[in-house]
Amino acid sequence: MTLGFYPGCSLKGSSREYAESVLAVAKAFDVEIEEITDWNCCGATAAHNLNKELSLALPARILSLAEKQGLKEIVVPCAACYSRLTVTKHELSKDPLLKATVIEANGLDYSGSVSILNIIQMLDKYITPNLGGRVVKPFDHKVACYYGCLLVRPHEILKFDREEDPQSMDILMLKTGATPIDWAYKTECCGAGLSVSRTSSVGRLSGKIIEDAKDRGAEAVIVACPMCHSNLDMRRDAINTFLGEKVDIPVLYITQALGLALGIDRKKLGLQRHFVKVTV
Amino acid sequence: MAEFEPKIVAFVCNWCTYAGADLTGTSRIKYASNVRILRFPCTGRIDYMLLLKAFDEGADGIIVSGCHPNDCHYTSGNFHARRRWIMFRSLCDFTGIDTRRIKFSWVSAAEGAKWADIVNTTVASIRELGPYTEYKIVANNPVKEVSHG
Amino acid sequence: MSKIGVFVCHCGENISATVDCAKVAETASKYDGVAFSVDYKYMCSDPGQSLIKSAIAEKGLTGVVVAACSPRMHEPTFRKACAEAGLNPYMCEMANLREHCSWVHEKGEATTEKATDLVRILVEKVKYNQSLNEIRVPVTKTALVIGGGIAGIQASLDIANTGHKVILIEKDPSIGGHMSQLSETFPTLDCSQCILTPRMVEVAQHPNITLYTYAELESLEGFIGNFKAKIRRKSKSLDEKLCTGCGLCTTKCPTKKIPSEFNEGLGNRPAIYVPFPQAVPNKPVIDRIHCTYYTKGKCRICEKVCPTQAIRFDQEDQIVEVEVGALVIATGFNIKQTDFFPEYGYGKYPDVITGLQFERLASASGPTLGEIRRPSDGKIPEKIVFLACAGSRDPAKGIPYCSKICCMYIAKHAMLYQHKVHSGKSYVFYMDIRAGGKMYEEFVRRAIEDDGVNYIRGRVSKIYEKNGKLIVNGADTLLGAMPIEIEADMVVLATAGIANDGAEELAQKLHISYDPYRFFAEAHPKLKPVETNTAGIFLAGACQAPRDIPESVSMASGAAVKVACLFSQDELTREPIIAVVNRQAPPAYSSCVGCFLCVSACPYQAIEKEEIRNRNGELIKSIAKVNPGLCQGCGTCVAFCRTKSIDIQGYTHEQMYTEVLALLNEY
Amino acid sequence: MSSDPHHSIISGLSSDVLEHTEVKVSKCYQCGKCSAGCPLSEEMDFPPSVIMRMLQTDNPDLEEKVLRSFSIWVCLTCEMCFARCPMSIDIPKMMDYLRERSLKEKKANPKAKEIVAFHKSFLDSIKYTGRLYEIGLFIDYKARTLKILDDLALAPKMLKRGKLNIFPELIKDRSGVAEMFKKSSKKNNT
Repeated sequence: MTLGFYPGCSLKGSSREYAESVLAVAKAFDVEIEEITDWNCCGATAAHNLNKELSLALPARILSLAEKQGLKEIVVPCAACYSRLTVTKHELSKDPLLKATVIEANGLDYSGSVSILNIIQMLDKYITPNLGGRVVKPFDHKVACYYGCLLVRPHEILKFDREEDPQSMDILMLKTGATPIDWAYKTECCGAGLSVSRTSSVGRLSGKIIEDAKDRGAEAVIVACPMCHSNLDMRRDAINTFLGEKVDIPVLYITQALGLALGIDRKKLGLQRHFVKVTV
Repeated sequence: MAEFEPKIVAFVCNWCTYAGADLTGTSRIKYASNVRILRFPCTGRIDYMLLLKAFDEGADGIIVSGCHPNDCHYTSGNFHARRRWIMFRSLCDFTGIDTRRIKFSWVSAAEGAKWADIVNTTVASIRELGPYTEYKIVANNPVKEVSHG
Repeated sequence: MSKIGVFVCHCGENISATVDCAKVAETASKYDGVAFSVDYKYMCSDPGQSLIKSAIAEKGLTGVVVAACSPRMHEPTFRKACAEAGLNPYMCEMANLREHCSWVHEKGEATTEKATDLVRILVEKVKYNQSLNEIRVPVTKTALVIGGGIAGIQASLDIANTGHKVILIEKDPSIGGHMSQLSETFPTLDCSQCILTPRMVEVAQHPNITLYTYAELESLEGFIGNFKAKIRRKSKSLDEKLCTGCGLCTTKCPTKKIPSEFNEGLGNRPAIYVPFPQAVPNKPVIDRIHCTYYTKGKCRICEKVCPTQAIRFDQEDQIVEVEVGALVIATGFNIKQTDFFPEYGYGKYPDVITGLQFERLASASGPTLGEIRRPSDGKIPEKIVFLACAGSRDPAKGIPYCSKICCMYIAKHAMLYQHKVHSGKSYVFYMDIRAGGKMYEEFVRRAIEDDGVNYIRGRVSKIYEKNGKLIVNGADTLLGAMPIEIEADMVVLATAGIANDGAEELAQKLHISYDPYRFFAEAHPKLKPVETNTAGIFLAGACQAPRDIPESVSMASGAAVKVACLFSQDELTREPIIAVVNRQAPPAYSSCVGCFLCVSACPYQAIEKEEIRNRNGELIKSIAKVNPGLCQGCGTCVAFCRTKSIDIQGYTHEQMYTEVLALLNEY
Repeated sequence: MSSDPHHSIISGLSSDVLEHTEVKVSKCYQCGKCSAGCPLSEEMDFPPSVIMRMLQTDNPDLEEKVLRSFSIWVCLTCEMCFARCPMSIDIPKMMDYLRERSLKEKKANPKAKEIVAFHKSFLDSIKYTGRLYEIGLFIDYKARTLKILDDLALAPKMLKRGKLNIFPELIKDRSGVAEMFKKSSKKNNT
């Protein structure tokens, strides 16, 4: 079966290494991946902050395109896009009146049949069952798995992992040979959408995350969200300003860490694109 | 011509609705005098054949009322009554008995005003439906026995 | 031929103001079978009652209809009057002319007509009334008390002191319950063990009390005054008669690292153990799940060292059957454990403990001999945080109710901590302080004002561990919800009080109901707080809702009085409004065909199978039989019966059909 | 929820919140757990539990303060409050509604100028291209806020690492997306 792929805007721009690593890992396991044709932006934080209807219409268009393309299942590596798409699907299925206003008004064909996977679910379904013997360069480091907000909350809708101290990434990293640490900031917010408009807040919020990871001896922070990554990686100057010291723990997408363990070329995983040099 | 005064029989339980109707009295709330209350220990005791008997004898409307769910003096009699009512209603629908003429409700011992309200609305709705003359027609022309041969 | 008397009451003007009472009486006098009909100003007055009595005597009445107020008001009055005149009281019926007629309708013909109808209905009904006699059942004057916590102990002692026999069963090896685990008690700070243990000893020595520890209720049959209970006495692997309680076995047992239930997992116990030094009885049991002999087939050291050869490895559970007249349920409560709280670490931080664990730390008999020390490293905490409402008042966690006891014990904990660790700082996060009780509010104020406990109004969002400290993230809602972070050494969660394990199963065995939170349901929230809806079964203590010690004790004494009232009579009498299955002459014996649909419909398990046998003992027929002791007279079975073989006295088929006919034929 | 039997007794902003988000502010018993866990509580003028309290009063002055607050804009919708709320109150959903309402009534807090500008620039970017064009977003945002110097060093670094597209990615059905914007903005003031 072909797995649909919704990259979202970040994976085409500032976080292209995430897309690169996702595709590299998928390729290594012969998972057939097909990008949704002519996809649009999910609307992200901006849309649901300012305009509820638009925040549902944009993801609905994406899901309807996937349906049209005959896809039954799509992977959405960006946690924010994953959240927007899943929430939209949930809201539309729960409220027929809302569905009518959003779907019919915009002339979309939408049945709600596509199932949506986040990156962990995708890896757990297609990659880890076949991992046996494929880990050639164990990722032998202490890692802090950082889940952020949108992968696990709101649990009522996403129904993924547990809300406090989630474990799915830790379990996955364990299989790559890493040692996940027990830490306190797994699901604390990094500052997300305030990255540009309120960089100081991001410096503080992301700073606390990096600080706790450092204090507990993490050699890398593992993420599954481009927003988390850009805040923890690209905003490292602001973070270091907040912390008053230079902390150079690298931040890796889970697919990058997995890729390294599988022996995939660093460049193919886009590690050179990081702001904080990936030394692990 | 004088207005049609329906004959309404109320089958009520002793602990909630009978006491509720007592409270209507002590509160001096007035209601239509077309209703006659028959007292049962519990709605669970009410054999629905009695309802048919009442229609047969010329009743125009019927009220069945007992304790609210979970408030039954005997813990579960009203649940049995409700379950049997659901069955009985579909049986009535099947045989052509007008179920609009049967009002099934819960009235607690504290709901004097609700009792008056139920009587009044039932009287009004039965008055609108007119005398129940069709019952005799239905009863005298039973559905032909279905052969299972 | 019936001779019925009709007595129409004016009730002053309450009825006569809108109903023409004279006309009602006159119309009634013309009904078939009516021998006497009269109206009178006050039927319930002495002259009114005399009127009825003399009419019964003079006219030889066989039935009486009093048309007056609601039967719920005066039915007993008039039935008594009839009985005094020699007429069976159940031959008297009341037509409700006041509440159901004169008070709710305007004066007029229609109202008088309705009154006439109501009288006619009952005149016709009473023709079918039968003389009934009150039901008498004997009473077994022994009580069964389930649960040996403070409530069960109190109830047992109170009942036993009235001179009646008591059987007390307790599932654990010792009585004492949660109270025996407590350090000091609010609001007086007297030592829990000091006030409890004398009571425990009294139970053991009381001549009227039979104590079965390590025992549970297996099944219960019967009804008020006449229960039959089966009790499972779990095997202690010990001959209690031989055991002297010397304790040698417990010191020599090689399996020593079993978390002690009594110490809430903060200390260890061996596999053969006495739960605590003051246990009653002070004799050990073998925990077969952990004992090396039972798990691996080797060891038997206790058997070798026992000076009286009291160890019995092959001892089996024993079922004891007892007959009792009443039960007191005092099975207590439990608390949520720390693993119930994801945001407080799922129970993974050893220094985040429950209130009951803190009791053990503070108790002189506890694992730290009363010193407040961290379970993780034994250090004395410099900063301690107490969290009220941990799980309570939390619908998202499925516990919307207030656990009631926590506000007080938290104040006590903080106070005890301050008394023991003078340099320490204590914080209490609370939502409201619920200190309703004698000297309770004063107690909390003492904690705040005299002992310097820091009360912060707000719930804690998260607790995590860092560098050996527990970081507590809260907010002070009295300071505009200002975020507060405390680096604590220890956190005590006042976890929600919940129904005990197995509460549902027990309720089902007892045929009593329970609420959505599995606490046992009282028969009436205000007026019958210790009764259940099964006659003869009473509740005491925290099995009904979270309760503190004084409340549990009062409730237990209340339940004991209820039992004593019951036992004050040799026989119980009840209204004969119950179901009966008809009996006919052979060969039919009864129209009952034995489908037993009624058995499943009966909410009281009052219907049994009766086997009819011939002289040779061969089975002829199985029919239903109503146990008059259990039947409450709801009549649900009557409506269910397919062959109309079961009927309810006072509301028979005949009577109810007659009422319908009488009403509509002239309506 | 219009079917709610208590609907009629609630008035003002809290009743609008109920209608649009199903959030019943009266459910809040002011435990403060949301404010305790909120990562941005300390940057807010009114922490979440205080916003709830203000809405509970039905006092028009306080409702006005809510709509003009900085809190509603600095809220990140991280959902922590909702996850831990003992009464399961969907505060993030309520915040979304308050933001929309605040904007519609032109009451957005001046301190939130950059935040609102960023959101608007973001939406504008996708309005025309269907996907986010990051350089366009930056330029647009800077034009709106006049924060020309901020993050100046970031773009070249990103370009060097291949993290920025010089040209926007255009989707084919741009008119379809633009139409969505038009339809939804008729009702909203975005």
